[in-house]
Amino acid sequence: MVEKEMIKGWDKNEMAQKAALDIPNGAYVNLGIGMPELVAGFVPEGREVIYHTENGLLGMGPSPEPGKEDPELINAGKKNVTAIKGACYFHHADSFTMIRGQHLDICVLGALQVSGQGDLANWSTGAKDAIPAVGGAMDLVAGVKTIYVITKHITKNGDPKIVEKCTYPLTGKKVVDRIYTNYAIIDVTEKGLFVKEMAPGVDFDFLQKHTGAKLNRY
Amino acid sequence: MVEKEMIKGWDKNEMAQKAALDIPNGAYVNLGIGMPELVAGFVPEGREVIYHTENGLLGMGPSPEPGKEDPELINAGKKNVTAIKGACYFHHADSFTMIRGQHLDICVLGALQVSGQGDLANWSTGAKDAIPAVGGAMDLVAGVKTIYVITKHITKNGDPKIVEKCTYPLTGKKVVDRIYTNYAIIDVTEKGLFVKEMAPGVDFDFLQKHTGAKLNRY
Amino acid sequence: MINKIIKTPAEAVAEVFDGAVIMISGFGEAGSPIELIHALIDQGAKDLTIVSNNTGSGHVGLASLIEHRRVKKMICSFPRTANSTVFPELYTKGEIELELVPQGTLAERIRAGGAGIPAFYTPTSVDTPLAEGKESRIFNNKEYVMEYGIKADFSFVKCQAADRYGNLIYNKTARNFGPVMCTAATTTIVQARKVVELGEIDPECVVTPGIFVQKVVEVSNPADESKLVAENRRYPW
Amino acid sequence: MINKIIKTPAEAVAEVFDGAVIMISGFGEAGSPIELIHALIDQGAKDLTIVSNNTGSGHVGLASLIEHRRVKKMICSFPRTANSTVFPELYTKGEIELELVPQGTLAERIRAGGAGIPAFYTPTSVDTPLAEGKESRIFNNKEYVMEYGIKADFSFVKCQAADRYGNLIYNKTARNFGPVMCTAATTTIVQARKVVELGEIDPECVVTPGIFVQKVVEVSNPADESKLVAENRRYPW
Repeated sequence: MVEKEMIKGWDKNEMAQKAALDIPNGAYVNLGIGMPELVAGFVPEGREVIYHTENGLLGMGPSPEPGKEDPELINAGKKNVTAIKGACYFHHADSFTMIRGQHLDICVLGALQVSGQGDLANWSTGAKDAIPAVGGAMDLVAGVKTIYVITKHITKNGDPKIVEKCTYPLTGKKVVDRIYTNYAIIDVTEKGLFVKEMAPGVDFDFLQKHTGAKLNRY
Repeated sequence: MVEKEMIKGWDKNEMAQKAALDIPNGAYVNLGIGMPELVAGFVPEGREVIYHTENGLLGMGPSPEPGKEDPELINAGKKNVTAIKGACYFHHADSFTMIRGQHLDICVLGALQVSGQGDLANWSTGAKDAIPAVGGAMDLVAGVKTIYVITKHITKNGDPKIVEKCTYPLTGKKVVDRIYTNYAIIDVTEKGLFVKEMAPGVDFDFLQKHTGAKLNRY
Repeated sequence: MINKIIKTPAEAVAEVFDGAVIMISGFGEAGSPIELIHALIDQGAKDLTIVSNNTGSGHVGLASLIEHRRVKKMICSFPRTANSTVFPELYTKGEIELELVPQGTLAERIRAGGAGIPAFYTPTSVDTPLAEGKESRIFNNKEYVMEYGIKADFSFVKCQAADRYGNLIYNKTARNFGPVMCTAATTTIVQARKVVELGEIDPECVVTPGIFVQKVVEVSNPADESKLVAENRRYPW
Repeated sequence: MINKIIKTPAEAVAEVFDGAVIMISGFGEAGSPIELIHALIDQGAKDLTIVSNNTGSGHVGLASLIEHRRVKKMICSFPRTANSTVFPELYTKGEIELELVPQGTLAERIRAGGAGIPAFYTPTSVDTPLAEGKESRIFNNKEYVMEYGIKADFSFVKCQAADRYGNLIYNKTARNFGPVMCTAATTTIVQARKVVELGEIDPECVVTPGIFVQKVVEVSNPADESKLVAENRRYPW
């Protein structure tokens, strides 16, 4: 199977593009730190999507031009951003009213593990010497209407990130709706995981072999 | 005693003035509808007091000149008011954060009855055919640091309004700090009611006779 | 493109259904979306539960909606005011329900509903008849009452200016319950004195972010309720 | 006359006492009142409990306060960031306590503290290790965790402009925790880029009403924390 292990599937940009295609016009979207941030670059022309960052901005725009950074205009990852026309600023309690109150449509997050039931672990490996840090992850999965996960299908060690049961501490239980990996797009439903699309070169058996939970075909 | 019953004591303006003298510079104050509103007119020169109205204004000013009324600039009694320089507007949840969160220093309210322990009844006579209406009264007594009551000492029927135990439904229990009536200024303390000052022509025995709870001398 | 602007009040309220819970902004007439309420009277939805601080004045706006027997229940803090006769009459006859809520508790319950908070504790109303039958609990030697968040199917809100994203600013004390009500409804319908271009509202001064608003209709000259009441007008005209 | 303007950061923080609970605004460096924190380091108060979203970067600001061993406990949502080494080292050695709180729960607990709400229920953290040992309860078939309001002895907040009443406006995403922290402390101390005359701030645009602020000090050119960190500066200089 060594040669099969070498399958790369989609690259990061392709994964982000797949997720972006599923964001409809008019959606209010929160993108997690890291790979999820790429999604904003691939939303099809003609769709107007409004990005929320939990540190108090609705209508986040792209990175500023060099030299135009404002240290008081940043995103949740503490990177410099811009604000679009029609944006607004607000404080943290109002920002999490948007999140907890189920006003945001979609949140795209990274993952350490996702279970077959949609449980998500993405904030801690539970290692004893680690400094625990949670940020807004638990609020987002508890409050946003639809949770997309974007992640490599397997870890650097070749272990599946989609598992029967998360071994890392949970961020939330039964919260993930869809998973975008380099191998496939997988829906989390009441009846289990369903494969929506596979990357070029990936077949169902290969995908199941590298997935820790049972997969179903639509 | 008929002649004694005719004692008028202080008039409304004198009562309001007595209360106004007890409002220090820099206080944040909410004035109830009716007689309490008069208090603002008697705060001594040189003291800067900021008036809060629970419908969303801090820095309420006096009534507007005729013809300058704005139906969207009103107080809690739905009367036209003005806003001072340095005023600000906010929504109802923020307004009651100020109240419930114990940020206001003084509230001056009217009363139907006050008990010897400082219980206040001022929103309902409990009559079966009455339309109950509470407004912000219960929030104010539960949240504002100091509650002053300004009221006639006796009802039109000659009954005391300061009573051993309120017979009308309570607005709050043990909430009143001081009572300004036409006959006297009375402090409500842990040890009972203490007479701070009496109006001209009123003596202690007369006052006690017209008060339903035991009075004490300082 | 995102465009929340609707042409007429009638279109804006078209989807209101029988039995809906509707929050209506305003403190007295200040901030009351009278044109939306009149459009709702024309539209005909009934068995409504209305969450609003008062019950309206005279025979226009909320008072007229109640007079048309469309309201099953009022949730409010102060159901009688100088010129309110419609609600008191129906209430006395036992023909409309009332849930009386202290004003600050009403505001906080609406905010909680909008913020995904199902319940909270408050010192307001402890030891009073309005706490009867409610759970209470001691924190730090002080008693508090548990109150529930409120959500609505619709909020009807009046504001000063809005853009096509639904960002809102208000006018003076007409702000009152509008911002919290916008957060607590499935569908928030706003009447704005003025619809402005994106960017015309300073992003630092937006009071209601557009995410809380679904529909905006421009009503550039809203009726002055107190004048209508003084003239003893009745809706429909 | 009301005048909340204080001349220097040192005077503004003079009354902080050992064992105080202090809320410090900021999300990373945006909104962090670095000059107030440095004045507190000079002032010397210790055994502090700090409520802040992060734990500071490099060896300036909050990180320096921690490095000076003034902080007994941190209540925060994200105690490590790109350039934070001070907190992680002390935490690993067991020399500082940490109460980890989800970011939205942290914001809401502070708001509740300021609003007189002793406790509330939230869906955040249910079924996770952060809900362990906490009361939970079912409302409408969904589980929620009970969380307590937080109050502080002091809040240190950075803003854009302030007037002598203590009315505040903020700058962009530096607003973050400032407005809720102002409401939740006995004494709120603010550093403002600019002190302005009464009336210069539009009453419709005030973000923090002056009632929530006790002291204001003008710091017209606040330090740029990320530059100090890049230059590996340490406070005191």
